[in-house]
Amino acid sequence: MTQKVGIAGIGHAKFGKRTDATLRELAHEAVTRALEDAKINVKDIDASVIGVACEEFAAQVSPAVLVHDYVGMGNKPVFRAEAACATGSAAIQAAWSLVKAGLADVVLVVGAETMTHLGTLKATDVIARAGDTRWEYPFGTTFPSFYAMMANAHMHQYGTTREQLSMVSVKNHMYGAMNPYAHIQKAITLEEAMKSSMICYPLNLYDCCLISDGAAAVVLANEEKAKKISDTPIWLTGLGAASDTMMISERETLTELRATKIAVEKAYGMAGITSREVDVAVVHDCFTIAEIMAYEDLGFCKKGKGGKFIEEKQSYIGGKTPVNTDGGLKSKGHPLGATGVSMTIEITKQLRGEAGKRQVNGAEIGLSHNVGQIGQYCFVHIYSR
Amino acid sequence: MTQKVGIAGIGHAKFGKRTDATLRELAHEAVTRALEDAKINVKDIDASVIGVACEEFAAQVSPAVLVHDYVGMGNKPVFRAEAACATGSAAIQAAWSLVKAGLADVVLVVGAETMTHLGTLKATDVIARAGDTRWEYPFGTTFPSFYAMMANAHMHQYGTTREQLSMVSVKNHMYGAMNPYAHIQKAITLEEAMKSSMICYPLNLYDCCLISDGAAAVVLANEEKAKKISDTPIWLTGLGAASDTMMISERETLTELRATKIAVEKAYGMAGITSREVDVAVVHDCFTIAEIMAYEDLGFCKKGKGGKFIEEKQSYIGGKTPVNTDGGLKSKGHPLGATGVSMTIEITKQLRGEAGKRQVNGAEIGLSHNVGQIGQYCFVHIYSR
Amino acid sequence: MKFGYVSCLPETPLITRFVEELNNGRLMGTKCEKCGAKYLPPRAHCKCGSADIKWYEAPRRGKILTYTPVVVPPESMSKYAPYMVAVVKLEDKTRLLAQLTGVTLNMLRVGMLVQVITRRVGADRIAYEFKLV
Amino acid sequence: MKFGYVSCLPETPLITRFVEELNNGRLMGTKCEKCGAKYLPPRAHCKCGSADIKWYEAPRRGKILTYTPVVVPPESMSKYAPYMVAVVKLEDKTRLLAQLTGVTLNMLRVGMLVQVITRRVGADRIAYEFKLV
Ligand SMILES: [Zn+2]
Ligand SMILES: [Zn+2]
Repeated sequence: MTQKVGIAGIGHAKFGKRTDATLRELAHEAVTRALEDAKINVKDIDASVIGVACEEFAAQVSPAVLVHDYVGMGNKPVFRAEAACATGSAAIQAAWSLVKAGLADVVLVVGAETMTHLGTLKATDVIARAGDTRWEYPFGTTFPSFYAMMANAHMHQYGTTREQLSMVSVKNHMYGAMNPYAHIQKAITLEEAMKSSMICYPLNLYDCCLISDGAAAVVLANEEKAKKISDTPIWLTGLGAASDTMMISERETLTELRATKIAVEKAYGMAGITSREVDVAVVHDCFTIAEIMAYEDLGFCKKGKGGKFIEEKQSYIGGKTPVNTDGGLKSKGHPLGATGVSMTIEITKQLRGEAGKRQVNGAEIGLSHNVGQIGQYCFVHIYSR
Repeated sequence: MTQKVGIAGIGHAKFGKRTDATLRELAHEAVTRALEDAKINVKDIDASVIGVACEEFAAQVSPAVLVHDYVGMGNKPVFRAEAACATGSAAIQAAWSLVKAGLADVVLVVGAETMTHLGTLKATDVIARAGDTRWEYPFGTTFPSFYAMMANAHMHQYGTTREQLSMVSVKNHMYGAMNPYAHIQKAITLEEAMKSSMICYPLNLYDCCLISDGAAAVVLANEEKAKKISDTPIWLTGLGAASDTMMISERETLTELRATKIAVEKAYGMAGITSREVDVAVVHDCFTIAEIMAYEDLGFCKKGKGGKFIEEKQSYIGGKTPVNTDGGLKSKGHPLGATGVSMTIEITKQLRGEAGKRQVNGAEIGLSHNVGQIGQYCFVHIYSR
Repeated sequence: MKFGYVSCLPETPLITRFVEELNNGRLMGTKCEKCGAKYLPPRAHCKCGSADIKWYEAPRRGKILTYTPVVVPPESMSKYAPYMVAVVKLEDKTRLLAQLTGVTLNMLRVGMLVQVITRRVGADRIAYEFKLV
Repeated sequence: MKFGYVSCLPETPLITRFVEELNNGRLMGTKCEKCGAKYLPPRAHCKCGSADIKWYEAPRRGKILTYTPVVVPPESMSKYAPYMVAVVKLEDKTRLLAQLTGVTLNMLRVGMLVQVITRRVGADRIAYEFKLV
């Protein structure tokens, strides 16, 4: 029972506007690749954890078995995880627990979401209802508006600039252009980013992640099985999770996500590392301000210095802590359930040394950070070779 | 890590048409009672698992934190479980895993659902969309229709009668009348049951569970903490889970739930018992035919003899295996997320010897059986003193 | 042309093709070229994992495995209720769920022979359904 | 009378009472008699677990903590867009989110003084909102 839990296979579906597939077919694309990567058959899996964030996006109430059944898991146990935008990471933690608790040796984790079919206004409405429907939604709040309010507070308190926000977008689009699974594979200039149309001041179009369809899958296994299946298992050595108030107005500060600070402290403690030892990180950049707050809350820089951190290119490969080398939610896309699983895939690739042009040389320790709602959920995972 | 996991506190909200409370307030009612029962403060809890089945019933996308935050869990980790009608039991298994995996010592499990506010036709529509929305829902299938088709197949194959179906209802209403938390606390006669209005032949009104609002909460803890908190901890010694095809037409047989057979075999194996040793059981009687199939699939009687089993009163207190001593979903109500947690509460009460007029004398081993959708989910738990 | 009496999923190439064939009087399933598994309704992939899928025309005759009349429908189906749904085993042993029309409850027995026909629903919808032979 | 511009939750005694008071010009929060915690908007129970709750009238003045204009609204709010939302810290340190009206973006700064007023929305809806003082 002191066995480690490792990642033995990864598979990523193409993110984008996927009019060719519904949820089950997208999931199949990711699962097929994960099984190929692990060189195992679906019969070798003991159970699945399916991360789908929203029944309305899935056009299916209780959507998990749709995926579990379609990919051929049959009568095996299935669990659904849901944690809004952090659904994928909640699924990873649930699967880790199943393995660690001894209920399964090998677990298939699938994150998937289909969002584009609803259109922007309707999708915005659905996501808005992840805010408190009694006291916030009735005023017309949207998720961009929550993060825009945090951005305004951060700019006011720390002098963070709109240019610094745009710099996050430029970086993530640069890396996204190198990621064949990304929704938008196109580098942008700072000027393009700055001049795009306003969504919620200070956030413009290029400060906001995309509405995408997508899926991602990983195979988690206990130490014995992970070593048997994979030549390069990657170990999940630290897990942290935390929550926060449902209403933004109850937060004592609007310039940090307290859930991130608590979750990462737990994850570092469990893995026995500090922020300095992180070689590569994927963080929750649903909006550019979220990535800047993540730099600070994860300890990559001091509170209030996040704007400076990107301005000095400390989050580029070659900087202090490379962040979102896969393009992030910003350019890769953010199909809610798939995002956390996709994060795990990027870190696994980096630690395996398989990230190609985006490779952080010699990366040994990685971190993923996934936020649900506006910090009502935060999951942080530490990975090592 | 070889520690057992035990139930250290239980709290049940009144099930019914609860126009006085929304989801968060219903959950609070159950949690307050669970903390009082455990004689602990919310501060003593490490994490929560919230079972809410459906965002449309909750009128809230990503509904778990609404509950977690409202009951005062603050920044602690929160996980949502969802498995349709088996959501509550999925939450129990998730919490069990968290404890067993060492991620938490004491976990609060809350199951809650508000359904009555949508009205019968709309609620029927929402639940119908838990069937395959590509290939079944477009024909107008409903959950009563799925179980009615299984009932017709069972009657054809084994000679099960409408009278036997009604006998299940009579038993469950008799026990429900003794349960102060039940939605309908009223005994009925066999004649009343047989003559109620037809919903889906052969199922009439009294063959179908109610649409209810409700919540239930339990405190799960590792062995050390459970013994510290409770004088009468009840141990969860066996867990089983299984799945089945999304579409009813893909099932090889329509007279059993294969997921039940697989899940219970695992649970018996893990607990080291056989069906004969079960002193008291709560089973998923969303429709009377479901309870009859459960008798058979759980091994309480031979396949096809479920009708005889109730006719001979073998599932009454004093019979071979007393079933649904709390009134079952039939008379207690079936607020989806709350149901599985409520099942755990009834077995805990029975094994503690606190079930009052409904007490099975000297009950030492209990079983709960919770089905999601039409057997796409099945969770079986074995409990002992 | 959309599938079924009501629907909430977006169209995809699979369903578009299926509906087109149905509109031309053909009930099409898919068969896995790798393991031979047959699926009706069709799937884009096999449960064995293979994407090597071929369309085939399904038999139109079968036997009733079970049935039930829906009296209380989903809200979206209010205007069609009451109606009968059934699961049928076709001659090649695939099984299909659909509405069963032109019948009353007391006419029906498990094992009765039915055929699968194309059903137009209003101007822009199509489905398959069962009729007693 | 319903709460807010749009709503999807059923009414309960708590919200009915709150709306009634708001309609009479009073902004009411709740206070826990056990631990003293104040909640605005109101709650039926305290986070400390207590149900021993008393209503109190909240102060109507506060300072802007943050704000943003919503240009792309949820579908249900289309007819109201664009609009400004803000979080305000009231004089007793409780914090409230609402729309902020009668302003343009370039007028606004964090720290500006506002007052909370009652806002009728059509014939059957009511909300609170902020106005610059
Ligand atoms: Zn095949
Ligand atoms: Zn208090």
